[in-house]
Amino acid sequence: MDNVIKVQREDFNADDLLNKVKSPPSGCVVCFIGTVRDHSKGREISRMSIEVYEEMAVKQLEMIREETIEKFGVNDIIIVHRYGDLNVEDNIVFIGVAAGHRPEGFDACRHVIEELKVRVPLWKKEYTTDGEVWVEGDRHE
Amino acid sequence: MDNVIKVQREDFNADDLLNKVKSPPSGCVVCFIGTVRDHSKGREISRMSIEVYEEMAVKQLEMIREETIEKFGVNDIIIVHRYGDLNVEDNIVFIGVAAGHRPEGFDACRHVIEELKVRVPLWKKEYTTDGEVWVEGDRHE
Amino acid sequence: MKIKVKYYASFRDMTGKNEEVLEVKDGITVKGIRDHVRGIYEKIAQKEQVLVAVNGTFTQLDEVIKEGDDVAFFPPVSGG
Amino acid sequence: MKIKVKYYASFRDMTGKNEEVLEVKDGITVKGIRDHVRGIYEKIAQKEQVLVAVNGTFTQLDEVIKEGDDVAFFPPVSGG
Repeated sequence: MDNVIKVQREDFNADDLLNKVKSPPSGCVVCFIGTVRDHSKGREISRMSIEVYEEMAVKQLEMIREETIEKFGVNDIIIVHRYGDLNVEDNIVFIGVAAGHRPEGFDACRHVIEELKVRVPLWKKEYTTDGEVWVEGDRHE
Repeated sequence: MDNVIKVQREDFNADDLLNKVKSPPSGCVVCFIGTVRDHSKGREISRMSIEVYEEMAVKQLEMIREETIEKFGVNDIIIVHRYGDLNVEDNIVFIGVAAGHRPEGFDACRHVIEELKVRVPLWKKEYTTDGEVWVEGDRHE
Repeated sequence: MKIKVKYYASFRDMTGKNEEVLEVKDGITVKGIRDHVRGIYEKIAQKEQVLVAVNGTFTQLDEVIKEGDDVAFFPPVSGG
Repeated sequence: MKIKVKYYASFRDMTGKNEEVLEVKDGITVKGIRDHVRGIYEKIAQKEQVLVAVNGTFTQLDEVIKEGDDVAFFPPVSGG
């Protein structure tokens, strides 16, 4: 899993990841890149820090990756999520899905980010004009 | 439009384009990258060439870009489409959509590629085991 | 009047030309010039879809072509 | 038996701890240890959503915790 799932402090290079995930039988790669927004719920954000329960996060991302490949019939998926201190506009997450055709590529990519947002133990703390705020995400059912 | 619409022979760097399209108010970038597949309708593909009616293609892409920004309320869109001789796995097209939130990012990105495939004067010729074949695309209504 | 028309992709192969100048009657419409080209090239006549762009834009079939317009003929597009 | 529990994000702030060892009765379930932790920390008791993972996996509330299990408490996740 070394090359397809990464939870890391460092930034990533989207072009390198694109070249890694694409393949001759794939006709496309659909990517989602999450970045640090300068505002949230009406508050201005100056920076962000992300905490991770790393061992579990990697395990959950591997499960999501395998489930998604199976469910949507796509060729490959790479997921990289950063943690630590980030500034506005910094990259947070890269999800790249290589697929034979675009409908399953879009659907699979969207599925990965939706699942990530409820199942993967990562937490954002936003530094706002009102102070530090832990972001609480979507409900886990 | 110099930086947001390009029809070019050269390859592109997805990381550079990502950095160009993202912005502080955007929380994500959704990208579609089309690549040369090694097969098509049961035939093996060895390489591809893409022809463009360049002046019209740029005009159509500008229209699609503006319509999509307006319709989906996204922040910015970059589109780069290559022409000329390409090999299997080579990049064909990059569409990057910077959006406040992911639903409109995914919807807008998908809209751009769907429109591109019916309205933008580009034609693929595939070099297959059965000879050269012009690909005829979706119907323009 | 004289109208310069351009051919792309398989239409260039079918006509053997990148472009040519056609002598057509004044006030001809997009549909008129399409019928004219179909009349010259049997292979284009056989195509169900013949796209015509005027000055880089798709237009209505009843739009009138003017001298100096840039008219292009091509099959359904297949980029992306 | 002794069970090591870990706290993440706002739960670490609420408990003031990264982790601690709790003395619980043998055969305790996930729900049981969650009630135990809620009993110690009022701020966690007030949270509607208290997620518990055992050995890096979300489990059923009636799953029994064994000595040596890795138990983690945290609020709803917010990555992506």
